[in-house]
Amino acid sequence: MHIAEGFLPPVHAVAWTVAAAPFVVHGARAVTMAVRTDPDAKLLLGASGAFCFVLSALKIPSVTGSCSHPTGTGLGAVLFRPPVMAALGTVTLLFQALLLAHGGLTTLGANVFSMAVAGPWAGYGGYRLVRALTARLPETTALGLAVFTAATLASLSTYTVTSLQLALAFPDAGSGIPGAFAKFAAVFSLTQIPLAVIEGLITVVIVRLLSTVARDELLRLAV
Amino acid sequence: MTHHTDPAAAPAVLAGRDLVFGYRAGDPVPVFSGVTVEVPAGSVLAVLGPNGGGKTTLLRLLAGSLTPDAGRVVLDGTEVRPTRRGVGELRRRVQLVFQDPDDQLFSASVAQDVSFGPLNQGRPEPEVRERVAWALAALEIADLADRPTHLLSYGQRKRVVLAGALAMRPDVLVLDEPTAGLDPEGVEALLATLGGLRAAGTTLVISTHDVDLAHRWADHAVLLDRRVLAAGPARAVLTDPALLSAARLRPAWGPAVGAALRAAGAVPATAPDPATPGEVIRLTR
Amino acid sequence: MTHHTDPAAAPAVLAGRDLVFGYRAGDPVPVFSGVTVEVPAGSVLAVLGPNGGGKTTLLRLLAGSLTPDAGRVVLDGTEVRPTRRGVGELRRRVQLVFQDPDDQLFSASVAQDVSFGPLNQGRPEPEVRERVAWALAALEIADLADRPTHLLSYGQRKRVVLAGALAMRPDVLVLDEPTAGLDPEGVEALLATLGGLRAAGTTLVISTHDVDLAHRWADHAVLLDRRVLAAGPARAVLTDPALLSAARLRPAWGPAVGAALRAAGAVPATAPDPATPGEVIRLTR
Amino acid sequence: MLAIDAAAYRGPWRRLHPAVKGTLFGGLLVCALVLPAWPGAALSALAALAAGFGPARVPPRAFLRAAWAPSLFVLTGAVTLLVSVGGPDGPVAWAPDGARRAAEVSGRAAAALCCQLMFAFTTPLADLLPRLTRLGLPAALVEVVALTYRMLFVLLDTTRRIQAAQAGRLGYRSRAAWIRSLGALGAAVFVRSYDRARRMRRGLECRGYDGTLTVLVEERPVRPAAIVAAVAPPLLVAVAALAAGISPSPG
Repeated sequence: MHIAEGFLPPVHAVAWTVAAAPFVVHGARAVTMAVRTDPDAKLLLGASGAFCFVLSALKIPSVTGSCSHPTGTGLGAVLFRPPVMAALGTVTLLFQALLLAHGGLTTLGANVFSMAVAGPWAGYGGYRLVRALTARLPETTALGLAVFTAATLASLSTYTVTSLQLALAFPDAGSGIPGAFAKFAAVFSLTQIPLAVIEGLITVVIVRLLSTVARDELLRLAV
Repeated sequence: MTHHTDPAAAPAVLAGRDLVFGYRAGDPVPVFSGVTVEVPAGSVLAVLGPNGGGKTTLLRLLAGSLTPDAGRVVLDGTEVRPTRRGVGELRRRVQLVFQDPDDQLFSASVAQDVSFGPLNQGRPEPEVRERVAWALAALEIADLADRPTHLLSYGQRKRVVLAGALAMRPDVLVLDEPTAGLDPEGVEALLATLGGLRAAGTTLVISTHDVDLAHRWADHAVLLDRRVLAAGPARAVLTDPALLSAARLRPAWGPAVGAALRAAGAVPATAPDPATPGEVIRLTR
Repeated sequence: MTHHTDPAAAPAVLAGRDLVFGYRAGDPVPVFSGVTVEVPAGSVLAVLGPNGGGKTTLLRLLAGSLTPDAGRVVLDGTEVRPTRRGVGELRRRVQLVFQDPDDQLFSASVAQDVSFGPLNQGRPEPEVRERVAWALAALEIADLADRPTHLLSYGQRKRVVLAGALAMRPDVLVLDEPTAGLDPEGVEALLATLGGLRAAGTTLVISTHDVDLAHRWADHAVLLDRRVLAAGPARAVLTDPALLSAARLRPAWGPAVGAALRAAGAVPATAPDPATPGEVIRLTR
Repeated sequence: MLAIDAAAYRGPWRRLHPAVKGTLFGGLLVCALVLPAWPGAALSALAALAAGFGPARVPPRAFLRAAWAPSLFVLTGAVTLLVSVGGPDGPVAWAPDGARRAAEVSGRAAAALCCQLMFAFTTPLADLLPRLTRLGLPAALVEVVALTYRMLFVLLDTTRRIQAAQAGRLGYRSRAAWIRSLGALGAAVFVRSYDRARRMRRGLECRGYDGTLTVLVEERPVRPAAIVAAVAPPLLVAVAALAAGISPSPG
């Protein structure tokens, strides 16, 4: 869920940029380190960035009939880890703003915080947790559950953080920030909650297939 | 436009009438317009033309993979409606095979990939299984069924993709540059297989810029360079050097050599054109 | 192995001796072994063979893009050491152009992409700028200099990659299936451009399975099917039907037709083989 | 392939230095955000549209198509400002001043969107990316971003072809088939992206790749006159909006 250009008051736009900055700088440093140790990494990271962009440009079936896109952040976090995902996600969001008009330039910081920081971390946390809890289950089931959790949780937390960002910017006249949060969450839940579930299912299919056709790559990425 | 009339042609199982297509705004490829083609049932139609002339676009329009901006696609005499249902029926009966097999193989194993279409058609499992086995047998790749798709050779992948299309039991098989990237042996093997399908009654549409292949193999030919330059029986369309040069194609060896040899008296005046250099070599022995 | 001796051949600028290469474990392509080829300076060498026969592997070994498991690559009479320095020198002087242009285009701008090689050679900026301009002009794509790569056609991208290789001023240009995917007009245009480079003294190595192309265009030919089946002057190697069939290739039209026409008295006994069907058509007019 | 990108390369403003376009549309964007919404945002939008559809000749249809999705977000977001929940007037009530707030927020956002889109429609990313190093970003990072840009078109092309092939075999007919198809597509694109990276390394090695992707960027000097011309419209908008704010509003 991309906050459009100009929707946030300037003070909020700046504040979210400041909030996202340390994560992005950390991610950028992780990327630079990876590139320095292995020249191949540059091309693989470029390809991964392109993969993230293409993933987020897919159309997925939604209840409202409007066109919806997966966030891809849960899968990205599992494949590339949240720090790298903070950098790749920022690049994806920048390209989405300039190539597709999804999200804005002044709202880039806010969108990075929800989609390239909060989403991946929540998704990755969920993935690790489920992996730990299902260590005794057969690998396919355990991996499927963990990946579903990661993708759904990443998508849902993105949606929650965005609603919160909007609530902070536009508190309700009567009930303040909690009321505004409830309003925004309710309005966008119609599209976002089913989307999160569908994204979870798609991501399971992706990882299942990858575990047969791209086992080497997954091992390299330590999934 | 040159139209050679063809009294012997069967009724068209598939046709495009006055098709217009312009890529979405901003795309560099310009419009393709007023294109009319007829695909007679049970025959082979070759679509020839230069790159960028619209061969792939025409094939995709005929197979319901693109929607024309104007004009109609007609299936068995009935206009295809641009609805979910109409396009779905067109796609089921007209199967398109793209040039690059890697764009069409997305499952883990060969059998899984071939079952993709029939499963989407909602066929019951035993029937799907039976269709997969039949399609693999028709392409002579039954032994590859359990192989992972990414470990196959280029020629094998081309065959798996064809099997995937065939498993939908289409009436018309549309093939974009089916021989591209194959070596001579691969081309001959593929043509033998396609010959089997043709004999079994499948209508074929192929695009190519190999005039020799089209001349040897197609019943009808269309020359396309953003519009139809000529259409009619392959023999007539593909032996006219002026037409071919207008379509920026090279004349075929077969008819040129046949004519020269007949004129020189090297073969009887009624001898057919040679299809391969091998036939010419046998003459001089 | 058939070796037609070729007394007129220039000394080899590049050679592979007893090359052995097996793809890494797990890959389905088997070993390629004992391959020896000589690339005479200033000539065109065609490498022909079926898919999977090792054409691309040989080209990559010769250009330093793969390291042989055994055997030697010899540049100007000196063996290439498998060191950074040795391979670097080989790669600088022998430029490989892959079949798929997207394998070598990494920049969004054409001029920037072409500047990559000369910059890596440590050339000063004004010289790089001059080389880029020269390479683009040689490929007749000076007008594409600041076009984005992703909005170019396939044929244009092929030219940009060639310009990128040429800007490194190599002694040998190695082209993997340079005509694949081009239409007849594109093939002729590319051959004209390559003819210019050849006339200017660049040694060319091309892989193809188009025997007609090789016969018309190459000075020397190697038939490769996991080992060298024949090597020698193109005219000798490519007119021997038994050899071609051993390499699973089809004979060329040109020599077959030339022989038949000469035998029939349609042309004088000293007439050369026709290079295109157009020349045959002109005969019968 | 992507309408905004293609238009940016083809437009007459492509030759202008990105800094000039950035100054013009960035300045107007700031005006839309910080000036009083009426008439500041309206004037900014007007100026951006006039520049974009006028001399920059941005195709209007492509512009509208691109503006559609973000406008939907702005409208949905603004609608929630109309009502108030859990206040003294009951669980759901019309928010006091809600209409004015919704109008202001959506007006500002619409104006800002126009500025952003006009910048995107006139400035190719390929002109922008090499200049990111000027902003102090590490060269290695900028190279990764530039590679992402190049590769995304190759992958997007692949994705569209795979999707067309799946649709041809009825892969998007039902929701279950859709999910299955998208999953297969995602996996295929991942494999292809890694394959692309490997093949590109192989291709670049032949041209002397040793870990850095240095290219020669043609320097285009920024003409001071152009910068002055780009500063003028935002400045005029600001002066006009502030003047309108000072003068007593009619009624």
